[in-house]
Amino acid sequence: MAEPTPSTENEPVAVASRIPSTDLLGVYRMMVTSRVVDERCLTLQRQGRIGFYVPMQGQEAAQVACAWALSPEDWIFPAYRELGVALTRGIPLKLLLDQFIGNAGDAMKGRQMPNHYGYRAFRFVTASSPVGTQIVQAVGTAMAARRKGEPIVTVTFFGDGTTSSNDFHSGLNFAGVVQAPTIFFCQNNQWAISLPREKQTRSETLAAKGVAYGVPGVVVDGTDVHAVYAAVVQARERALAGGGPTLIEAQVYRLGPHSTSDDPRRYRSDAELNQWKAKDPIARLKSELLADGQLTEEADRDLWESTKSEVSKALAAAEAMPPVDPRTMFDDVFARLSPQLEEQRLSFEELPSPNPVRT
Amino acid sequence: MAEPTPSTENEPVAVASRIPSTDLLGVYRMMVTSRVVDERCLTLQRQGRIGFYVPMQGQEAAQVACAWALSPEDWIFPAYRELGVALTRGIPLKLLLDQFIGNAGDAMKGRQMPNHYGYRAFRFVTASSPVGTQIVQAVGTAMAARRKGEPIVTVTFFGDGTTSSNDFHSGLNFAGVVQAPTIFFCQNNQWAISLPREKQTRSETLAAKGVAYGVPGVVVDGTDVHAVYAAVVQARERALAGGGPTLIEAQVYRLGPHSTSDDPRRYRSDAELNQWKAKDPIARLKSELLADGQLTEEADRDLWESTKSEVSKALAAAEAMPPVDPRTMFDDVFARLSPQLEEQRLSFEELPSPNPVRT
Amino acid sequence: MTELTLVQAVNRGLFEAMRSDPDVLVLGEDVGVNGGVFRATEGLLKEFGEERVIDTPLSETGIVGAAIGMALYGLKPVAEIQFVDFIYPAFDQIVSELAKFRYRSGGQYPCHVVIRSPYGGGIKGGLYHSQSPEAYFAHTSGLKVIVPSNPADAKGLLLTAIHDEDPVLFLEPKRIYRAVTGEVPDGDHRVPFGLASTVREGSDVSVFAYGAMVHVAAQAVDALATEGIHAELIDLRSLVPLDEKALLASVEKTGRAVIVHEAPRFCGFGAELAAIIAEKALYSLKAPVVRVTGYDTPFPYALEHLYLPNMERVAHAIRKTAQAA
Amino acid sequence: MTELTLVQAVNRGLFEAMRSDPDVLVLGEDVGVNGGVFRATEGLLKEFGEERVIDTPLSETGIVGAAIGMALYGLKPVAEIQFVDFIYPAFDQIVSELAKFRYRSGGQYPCHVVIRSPYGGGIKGGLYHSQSPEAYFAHTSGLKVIVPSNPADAKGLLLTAIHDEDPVLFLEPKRIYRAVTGEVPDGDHRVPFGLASTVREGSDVSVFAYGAMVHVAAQAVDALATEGIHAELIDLRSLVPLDEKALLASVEKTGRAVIVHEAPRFCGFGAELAAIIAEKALYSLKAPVVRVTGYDTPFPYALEHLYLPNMERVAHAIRKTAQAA
Ligand SMILES: Cc1ncc(C[n+]2csc(CCOP(=O)(O)OP(=O)(O)O)c2C)c(N)n1
Ligand SMILES: Cc1ncc(C[n+]2csc(CCOP(=O)(O)OP(=O)(O)O)c2C)c(N)n1
Ligand SMILES: [Mg+2]
Ligand SMILES: [Mg+2]
Repeated sequence: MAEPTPSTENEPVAVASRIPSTDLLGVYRMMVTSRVVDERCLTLQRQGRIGFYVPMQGQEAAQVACAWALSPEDWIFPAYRELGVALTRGIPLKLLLDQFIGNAGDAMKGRQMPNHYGYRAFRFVTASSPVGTQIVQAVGTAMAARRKGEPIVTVTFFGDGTTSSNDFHSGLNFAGVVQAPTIFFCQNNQWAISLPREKQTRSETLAAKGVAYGVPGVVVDGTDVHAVYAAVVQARERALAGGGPTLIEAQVYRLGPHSTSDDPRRYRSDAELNQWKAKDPIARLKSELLADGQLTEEADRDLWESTKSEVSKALAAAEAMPPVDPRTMFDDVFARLSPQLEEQRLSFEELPSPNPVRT
Repeated sequence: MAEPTPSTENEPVAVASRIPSTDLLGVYRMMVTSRVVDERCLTLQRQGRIGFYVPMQGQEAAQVACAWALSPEDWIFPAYRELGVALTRGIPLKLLLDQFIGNAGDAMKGRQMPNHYGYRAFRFVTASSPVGTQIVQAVGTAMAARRKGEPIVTVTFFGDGTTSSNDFHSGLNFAGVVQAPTIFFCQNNQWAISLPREKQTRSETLAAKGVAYGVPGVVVDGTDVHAVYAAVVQARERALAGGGPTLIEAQVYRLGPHSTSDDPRRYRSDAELNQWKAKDPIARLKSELLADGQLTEEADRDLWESTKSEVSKALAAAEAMPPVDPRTMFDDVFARLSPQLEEQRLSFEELPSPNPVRT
Repeated sequence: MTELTLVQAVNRGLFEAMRSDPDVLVLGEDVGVNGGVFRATEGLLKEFGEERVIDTPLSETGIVGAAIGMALYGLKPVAEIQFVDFIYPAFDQIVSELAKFRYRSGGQYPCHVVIRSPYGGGIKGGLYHSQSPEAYFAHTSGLKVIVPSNPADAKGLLLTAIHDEDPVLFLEPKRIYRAVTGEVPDGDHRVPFGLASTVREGSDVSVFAYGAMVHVAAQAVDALATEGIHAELIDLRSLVPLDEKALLASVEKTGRAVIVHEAPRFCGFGAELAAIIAEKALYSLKAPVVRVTGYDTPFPYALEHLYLPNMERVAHAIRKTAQAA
Repeated sequence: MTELTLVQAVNRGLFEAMRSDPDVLVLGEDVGVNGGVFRATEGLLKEFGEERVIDTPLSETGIVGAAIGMALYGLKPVAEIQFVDFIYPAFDQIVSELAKFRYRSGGQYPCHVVIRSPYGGGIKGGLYHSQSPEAYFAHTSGLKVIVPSNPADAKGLLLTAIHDEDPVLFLEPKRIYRAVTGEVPDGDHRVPFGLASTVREGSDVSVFAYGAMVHVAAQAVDALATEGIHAELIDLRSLVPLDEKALLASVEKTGRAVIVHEAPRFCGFGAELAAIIAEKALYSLKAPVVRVTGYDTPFPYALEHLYLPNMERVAHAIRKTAQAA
């Protein structure tokens, strides 16, 4: 496995776009929250309290710093692993937990697996499972926003494996041709389930794929919040100035399993894992904060504790929600129930046991 | 429109791989044959003697020189515009005309539009219409040949527009990863129907797209038989030596319409056309042959005349063929007729008017 | 009212929608300067400019994917797929994304894209310029599937599609793009979805068709009238939502049903019609439900006149059905 | 004979084929070192090496496209699509290429690829890990579509698929990958295509199912036997080619038909079965043909137990059908 390249390519990082010192603690808090939620959810899944989970440990710096650099007006097109982005966007934890449970509070109405969420009010588009589809959609939205004269960018998140998808190809190509104000944020976490980065593509870096589309590519150390932030700020400014899209490759590592269905020991070594654990982005930012006096060990402990109890509180609230109403199953296929669906709903309601146990 | 770049990129053309002087007249003959067939078919289409036609004028040098550089054992995955490749491969003209007519002699059994042909004996794979699909198939065949220990390459042909297809992306990426012995031969004829090259992609050259896959890219002047030949020979040698795939961009121009359904005056200027007509690849090679004494004006006239009468003879033979047998319609869906198709064929044969006129 | 061909009616519908609503835009291959390979978008670029009439790179994935993104933001994109045979690179975006966006987001992200595409045989297009894949899309929950058979419906259904709130696949029978003309209302003419239209009234057999097959079936029905067989011909127009009422009412009246479409029979759209009849009108049936369709083979070039249901085949089936015990 | 789960039976089938024929190879996402996300390819890499067990980049277009190229050259690739929900990026290669290669080349280029893929609901997979898209492929002329419901058939049909000459889509009901075990013949066990199997004999109603629904239907049939309703349960196994004879013979015997599948109803595979019955066994029918299926919505996560046909729903439908006048 390649180690993360700490330098950027093509684009020098302007020192001016380091994360403002006064923001740093906020960034750190978001990263800690992500980690705490992530760990709790892994436990919840083991306990059968949620059905499935996709952890993101190791990717906190990349996600939080990227989201931090955006305006709340910017549209986000996530994949399924963007907890840090969601939290930084301000999506309430309780809402996310409702989704993981699939209860009556779930904005997705219990229709999707955990981690496949979206919230229109937060300009965070509902994720699907097929990888990559969001990439070209983000380009369409950017074109629409520009046509409407609204000065925003769209940002789409995806992994190293997803650069092989059809939608990566069409998305980058369309964006290059129309100079769409889109940021392509690739979290190269070195693995696509069991496939290592170097078997995914022979391209030297993933950022280099931008060449094929006339789209500038940047490699950043995704464990370094400043580098990520700077790259995103710069890409955003370029996009808003009419300079077109940017492809950012944030080099990170997925510290956990691909999902709760995955056992990474089948395909990667402890040595590799430990090497990257030593670069834990949370530890890295903590050192910086300790060094410049914004944080003490004690304040840090408090932060983790208070975050944990916040999560517990949100979880209790989410678990107290009623289950999703079965009759909603027929809604939202179309704007209005079609005659055919109306008939199906009726037959459903008239079934002898309206809520039979699972067979 | 960009003018053709006469130089190659990345790869210097070894002088050793110029087309042998003794082959040149053969190459020229193939180019002339292509032109004569092409022009005749345009006429046949206007006369209603064939239903449709895709001309290739302007691309003769690229096609013939490329095919000339291959071994007959190499597998060819064409698109629909590869007449010069087909003829150079040795596919008899009469067979091609049978296909254009869709008669009983057509190896495709009258199932495909003109120009969508293939001949297993010539290792020339039957083309389909959806652009690009052949690209990744060629990679699979190359992998298979290597696995079987057979020292051949696969060569796939496609246009500038087709670099935007999903299959280009997956084909180049797979080939890079597995180092498949495949040559990706892109004829950049500057237009994808009405879309000019520069609106197709912001990539500086099409060859540059190889960077995204770790595949070497080469730009050649596709009106120069030597440059094309050299690039293909070199790519072929590399592939056979285990050095993996090459993407070749041959810069050419489609002198005629996209197809007989197209009117290029709707979208491009006479000035552009005339500029490229002045670089007609046939005229270019003719000058060279005249200059070095291999050809005289008189011999040239004879060549055109004899080619025309050859074409007329083949055409007469093809037009004398009976129509395709309607009962063959049900064959080759599966290796053997399924019960369901057997029943359908029976009901077809029992129809009151077995060969009704078209409604 | 203006006398137009079907493709002209589509063109007028696009003009009408784009003039009245600045959020409507058109994108696809060759739709701009070339006016579409069938000229359905002719003149749009000149009037509405490059921002609203977008010539895209050669990628159906990109066309539909970008259209989805535009729709999420509130535009009303009308995407053209040059031939429906080339819709498959966009299949994932259509089936996984477009059809499911509203549902998967709990109603937060409606995604109203219209996909227009010429479909069907009869123009000597062979395997890859003749297909009728409507069943794939009709089976995809969340999509509406519309097929006009005449110029007035083409314009009226297209305008309804563009102003609908759901994704619509709008299949245009290219064989009758120019072969069929008719009076088309000017202005914002709308034909509602979910309503079949009765092309011929009759009492002996019900014939269901859509697209170009309506004309073939009409010929057959008219020919049989001279034999004393009076078939009712219903043009479905809207496959999803389907006008089940019209379907069942006609079968209840005649007790006999013949279904005509170009697509292969097996699991084709006709299967659903037959299944609905077998489920809901069984006791009215006096004869087996018969399907006259393309054969279960790919679409052949030289033999398309034999592959496609033609007047004789349809008439034969109606006659047999009318005479069945 | 060995007692195996369904997924183990698939695995044994792959071992058997690869041992006996060096042209057989496996490719897909995570099929190598990881042994497949469901472990269907476990152990293959170790025995057969990287040339025959190929971990591919994340592109279904690439997987199927490359497999086609291999098949053209004479290999027998078995491609895995990780979940059938992710088959759509390969749809163009499957529908335009794989299914049509033999036909379009006039028989010159047979193209024998087996595509294996887990499908169906019941594992809390939500919208995108639960779909049953068999109707799309059954409607595609040139493809065979096979769905085993038990370990012995899984191995036997898979071996038939790998040694067939045509492209085969092999759908594995993942819900019963481990939930169902059974005795599986060792060695080169083959189950022929085109033959349905009778799971329960009965005379009152015919029930047709495939995949995981065979087990749900069997529960319903068994429960109803205690009420004195004797249903016949037929496992279709092979959707294309379909065992029409078995279908019609059973309906002719019972005069009543209930069709069960997980996919949405509209234009689902059940429609074709109903249509065949309405066309060819109409005069035997004593009751409407009933379909018990997924609803015409995308597949819901939290409500999958209500979306999927369950024992109660199937029993209800059989009972009603048995009692219909
Ligand atoms: C089209 C498609 N194919 C296969 C899958 C199954 N799958 C889910 S995630 C994944 C790997 C994705 O890797 P990457 O893009 O690197 O993202 P990461 O999971 O590492 O964040 C695969 C193969 C899928 N979701 N979609
Ligand atoms: C998937 C697909 N979409 C659209 C088309 C319609 N079409 C046929 S050729 C063509 C342009 C191809 O351009 P290019 O690749 O440059 O090849 P050229 O025709 O110039 O040789 C298009 C859009 C098609 N055949 N396949
Ligand atoms: Mg990854
Ligand atoms: Mg071109």
